[in-house]
Amino acid sequence: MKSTKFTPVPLTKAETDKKWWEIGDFFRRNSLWLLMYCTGCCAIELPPAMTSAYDMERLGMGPMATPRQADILLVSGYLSLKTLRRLIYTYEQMSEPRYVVALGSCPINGGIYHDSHAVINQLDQYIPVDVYVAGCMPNTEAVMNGFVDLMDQIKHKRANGWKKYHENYSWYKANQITSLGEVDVHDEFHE
Amino acid sequence: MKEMKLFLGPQHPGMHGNASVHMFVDGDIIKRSYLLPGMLYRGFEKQMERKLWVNNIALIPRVCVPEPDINEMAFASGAEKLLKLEIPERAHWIRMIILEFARISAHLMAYGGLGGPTGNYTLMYHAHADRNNILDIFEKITGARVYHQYIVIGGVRQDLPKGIEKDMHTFLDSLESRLKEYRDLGIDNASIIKRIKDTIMLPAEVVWELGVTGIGMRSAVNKAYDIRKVAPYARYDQVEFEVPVSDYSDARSRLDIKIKEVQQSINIIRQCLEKMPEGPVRVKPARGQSMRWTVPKGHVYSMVESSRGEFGYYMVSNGGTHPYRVGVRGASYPQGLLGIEKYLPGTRIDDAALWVDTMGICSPEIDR
Amino acid sequence: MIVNILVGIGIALFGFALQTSIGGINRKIVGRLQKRHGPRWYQEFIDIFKLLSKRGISHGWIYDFGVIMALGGIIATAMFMPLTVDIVAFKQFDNFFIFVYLLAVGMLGMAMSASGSGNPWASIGVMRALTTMLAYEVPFLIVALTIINVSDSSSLTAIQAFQQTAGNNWFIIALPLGGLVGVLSLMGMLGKKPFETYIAPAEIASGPMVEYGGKQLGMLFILHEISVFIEVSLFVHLFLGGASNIFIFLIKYFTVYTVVNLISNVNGRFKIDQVVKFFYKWPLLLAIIQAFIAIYLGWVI
Amino acid sequence: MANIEYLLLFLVGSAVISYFLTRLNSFIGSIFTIFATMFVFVSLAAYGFNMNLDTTVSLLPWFSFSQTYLGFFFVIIIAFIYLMVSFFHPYFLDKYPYKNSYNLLFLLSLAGIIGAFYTDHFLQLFFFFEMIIWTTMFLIPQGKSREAAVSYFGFSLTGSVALLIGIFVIYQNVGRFDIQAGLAGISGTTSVFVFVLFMIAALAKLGTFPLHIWLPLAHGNAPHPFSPVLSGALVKLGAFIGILALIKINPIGPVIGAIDLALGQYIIAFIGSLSIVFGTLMAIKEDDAKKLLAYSSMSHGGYILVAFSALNGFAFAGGLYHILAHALASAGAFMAIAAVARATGTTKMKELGGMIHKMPITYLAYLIAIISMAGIPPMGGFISKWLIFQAVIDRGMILIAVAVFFGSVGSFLYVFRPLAALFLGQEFREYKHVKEAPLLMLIPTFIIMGLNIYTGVIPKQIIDFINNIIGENTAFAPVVATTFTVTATYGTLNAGLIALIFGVGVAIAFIIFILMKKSRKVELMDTYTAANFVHDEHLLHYSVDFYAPLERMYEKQSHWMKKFYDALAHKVKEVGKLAKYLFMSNNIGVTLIWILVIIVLLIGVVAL
Repeated sequence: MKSTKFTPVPLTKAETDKKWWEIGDFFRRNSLWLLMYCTGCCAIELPPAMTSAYDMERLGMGPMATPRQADILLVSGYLSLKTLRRLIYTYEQMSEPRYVVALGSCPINGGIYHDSHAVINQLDQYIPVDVYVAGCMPNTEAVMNGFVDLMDQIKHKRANGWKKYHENYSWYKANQITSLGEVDVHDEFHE
Repeated sequence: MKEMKLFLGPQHPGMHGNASVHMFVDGDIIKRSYLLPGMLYRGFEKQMERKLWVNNIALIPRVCVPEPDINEMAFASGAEKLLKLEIPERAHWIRMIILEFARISAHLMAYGGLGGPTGNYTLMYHAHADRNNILDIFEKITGARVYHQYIVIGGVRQDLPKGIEKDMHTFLDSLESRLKEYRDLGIDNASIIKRIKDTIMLPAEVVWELGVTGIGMRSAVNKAYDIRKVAPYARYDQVEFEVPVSDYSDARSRLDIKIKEVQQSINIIRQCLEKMPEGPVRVKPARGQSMRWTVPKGHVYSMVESSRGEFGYYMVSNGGTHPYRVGVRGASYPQGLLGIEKYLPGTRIDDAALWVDTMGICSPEIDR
Repeated sequence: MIVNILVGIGIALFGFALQTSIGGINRKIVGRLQKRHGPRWYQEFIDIFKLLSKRGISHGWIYDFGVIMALGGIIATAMFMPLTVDIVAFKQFDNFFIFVYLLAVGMLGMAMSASGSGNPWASIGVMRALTTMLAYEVPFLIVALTIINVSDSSSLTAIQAFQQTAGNNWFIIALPLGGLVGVLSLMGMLGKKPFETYIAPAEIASGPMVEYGGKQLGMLFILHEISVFIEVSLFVHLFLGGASNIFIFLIKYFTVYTVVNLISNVNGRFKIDQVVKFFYKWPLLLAIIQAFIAIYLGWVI
Repeated sequence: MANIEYLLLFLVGSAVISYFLTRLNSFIGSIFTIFATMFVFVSLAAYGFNMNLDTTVSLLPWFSFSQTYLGFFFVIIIAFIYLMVSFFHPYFLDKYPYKNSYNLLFLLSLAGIIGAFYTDHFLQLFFFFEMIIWTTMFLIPQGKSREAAVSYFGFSLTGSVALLIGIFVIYQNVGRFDIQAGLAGISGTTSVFVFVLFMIAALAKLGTFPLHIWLPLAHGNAPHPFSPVLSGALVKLGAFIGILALIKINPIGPVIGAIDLALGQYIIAFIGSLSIVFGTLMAIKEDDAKKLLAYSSMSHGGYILVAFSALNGFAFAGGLYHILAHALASAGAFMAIAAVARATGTTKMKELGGMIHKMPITYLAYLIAIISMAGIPPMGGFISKWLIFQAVIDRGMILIAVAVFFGSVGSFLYVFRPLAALFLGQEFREYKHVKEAPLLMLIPTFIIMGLNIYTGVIPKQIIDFINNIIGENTAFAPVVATTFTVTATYGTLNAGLIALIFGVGVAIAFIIFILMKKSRKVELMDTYTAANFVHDEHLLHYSVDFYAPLERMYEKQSHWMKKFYDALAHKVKEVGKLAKYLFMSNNIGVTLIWILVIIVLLIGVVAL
């Protein structure tokens, strides 16, 4: 005779972790904290997004002071080599999971500085980017839309840039070293 | 003596823009400091040599982000001088309106920026809300919020849209009525006065030594040195306005002058709207194949008054389709790059962010 | 005993939930002040749980141990806190000094952990936090001395009961100068704006919290919410006559926190020495005058 | 049956033995010292608690002893500190120039202390006092500076002279040298005079406000293992004299109506509060960890004075409890600093950093000590401060309350400084080789850690003993205490409950911590630097001028004070120069001869 007793299906540890992760995703996408690193011009469209005009806090977003606290690394505009070195350093300091949102045309293909000798053209050669917001400069609406897109990606588990960074670490590292050389910190300018 | 090193920027909430102030600190007093520039370097002046004169109009606003229109104005008026081009009367007035709006927007941003270092975020939120209205007006006029590329060689890109005067008047009236509120929240706020009064002093010697212009200079040496007065461009000689000065340059007096200049800008825009004639707004600069027209041989230094001081372009043409050499005098270069080493030592780390804020340092302008 | 401890844990949990929601509501209210909508009222819960779910970094054992000690100290403090005259975990042991000094354990744990991260901004933040504490505690303790002397007990429930007895006023009315000092000290304790020197993002990059992320920061947020709960309830019990039932407590709590928060949001922040000068000028003088009037002359309204 | 005179003779004898043993091998000599001290401590503890120590045997002619609860309270604390410190000797002695005599002087000073607290005769009290002063005076300069010893001697001399004059005044009036009878016998203006003289002696020994110059000098420059003794034990002699003066003499004077306290007591309380404030402020400024703790001793001396001058049962109990708690806390802190100093060779905070990663147990010892010192539960300092607060509030001493609260919060500031600058922060590369202190040094560290917690959790036994003292010396009502609680005017403090709840809180926090994702371990140098790269950990360590903004506020105001003290110090130095001329030579034999001469002379005086 078939037992009518309810037997809970034991979950493996991986499955439990997955469940917890999904719950965590809800919190993570509703509380995205930005790291304000004004790498370039597009930072100027962030104050309207943060302050009264567009009020990013509605979505649970806010600026944070240090990379440790932040969820999103916001690349606002073109990246000179000197900045890129610092950007990677900052990215590696952030807590996981971490997302990268790149504003403007410059991180995508160099934008208006595509032929400059001091500016990199493609950011995703160096660190994984989850959301690009194109435009020079992107409107505040576009910026906000980028964040909403990121939330959507987190919801559908597509914001996996930080995992990619772990998986393809050697590739990213090789690209970084090709462009920047080894960071050898021995004096205060360390270039 | 054992020292500690602190960094203000590039990734620091107290630093606007991508530059780093390195501070050697004893206790909490800054002993030595210098600005580490170069993080925004993108070979700007070199790039300009590679672009057509007309293409450069698209590039130059990016020299300074908070107030891009002065670049267009300086570049366009310089090119016009080289071309010996007379632009239509109406274009002059429209340019003035644009420039003054840009000045108000930059001042509001800088004044609201006071909210950051002092922690009064309400002030910042209000200032940015008002600034956003200006950006909306810009969007209506030019189609873009920040980089307008509106002031072009030969006038302005297009005429003002219909009915924009009404929007402008509405905005100006509301802003003027709220200036007192800004004072109350900012420089007249008892808790903020403690932070900004009689501190963060800019001595007159530093002004003379470094060649600081703009509000930094006018507040320190009581000298109404304003390009709009001493070498008027556009039609600034036909409008009435005052240049507020003071001889005591603490942070408060500098911010006070900022607010007064906002008031003056409002007056200027009103006069412009009143006196502006009808007519065409643009002439063709020169003859040439498509846009590859040439500019006669020569060199010119064209300067405008930005919200941070004298902003100039030194342009050399060898008669070709591209500029031969363009040099930019960034307004915040003296007080930013050089000044950090002069005036920051001796102050406290509490004040470092306020220094950067009230001196109006715009880092892309330093690096280029 | 077990029951008492459970009640205490319940109070701590309640305090956490209460302050986290009221903090969220206040963010909305402040949002209106700043011409915007503000976040959802439960935003702070989301923030905290998100932080707990993240994978942070650790700078060595003291970095973790300090956070645990800090949160433990604060939870312990909250467990002693009475909500009303009746709802209290350890009747007659809710001594005023326990709150002042057990709070310090939390402060010490946090300071240790922050300094242990080896970041100079964090150490500066800790320095400022401790200096601010030196500033606001002395006037506050003098007023507390007056209250204890007048009400003849240092137990918070007894002080509440004293104020609720017919014929006695709330201490904010009975000791008006002391009440003023109490409000100022409360703002110092909560780190509200003129005295918010130790977070100061634009100056020292959020001070002690500079190195925290992930669960450690989440725990510090919990710590912050509970300590705000402790400080505001302390004010309610000492000055506003406590509460005879939970609704009155909620109303008083909400009012105090909102008023303080609104004052905070139209002010800038002082420098750290200005904070010390401020507290050792008028509030200390007023507190001493109040104590003289109340204790020696017996003029208590 | 243990006898006090046996103990004294034993100590003097073992002092001589240890001299020769140390001469052979400093390690063996130090181990011998440990056992000698341990023997004395165990005998005292075994017989003293119930007043079973035999004082009747008269081996030493002219010396008479009696035992009191008050004396035993002091003696057991001090002997304990001596025992704890003696564990440090094997590792430190080799560094000192006259290591042979170190153990000798150490044991002799212990003998002096036991004698001083067990005697019932004023001149013997003075004799033992001098014995302590002289022996310790030669111990101090073994550290770094002779100037410190001179200063210590100068101030002690002031105290001794005042004490001696006071004793003679009593003798003149009462005709007896007996302590109890003598103090009871005086009255009127004489009592005021004696009160003032005794208080000068107490203040000088306690190192409180006007007579505190020697304290940071001596504490800061004394040999590292001797600083705990100085701060934890020896300054408590001042508290003993203070109790004699404040409680026993109690001169009739104008009574301040509002707080119902005699003017004399109020003035002493005021001096105590000045001492608290001044000590706190100076400690906040200080850069040397040992000097910082010395100033903290000064501030705690102020608490003790306030407690005893409040003339209140709770305050009296609080003061005695504070003596115990501070002795433990201060000894613990000094011993931790000594362990660090042994490993690194410095106590300057600006030269140190990140020691926690090398010396975690020492760090814990320091942490627990400072928690007690700052008066935070669940350590002993909280209970004593709480009792003192009760009395201050009860009396309504507002101005003194300001100082008491200020010192209480301020202590938090200054004790945190060594914690942050010395133990926490960046790890310096020059100390990479440093190791944790050896096991023998960790034993006392653990014991003191345990006792610091014990005094803060289970106050019953201590309060009971203090109640004995209260009953013996005063008419105050005893303090009510159960196993875990202490009850005072304004409520009950449940120390055990606080500790329990604190444990519960930490457990909850730990569960939250352990449930969540594991952290990624990173280097100390991988820290937020506003996205700049750093290469030198020294530049990232915030230790110099830690409280710079606060210090700047009273830097100018304390200037005139500094000048005054400089002038005073100059005068003291002149006195000291004379002493130096007479007594200080490089030959230790000369010193010993002088000591012997003085002892013989004093014995002669006593015999008369």
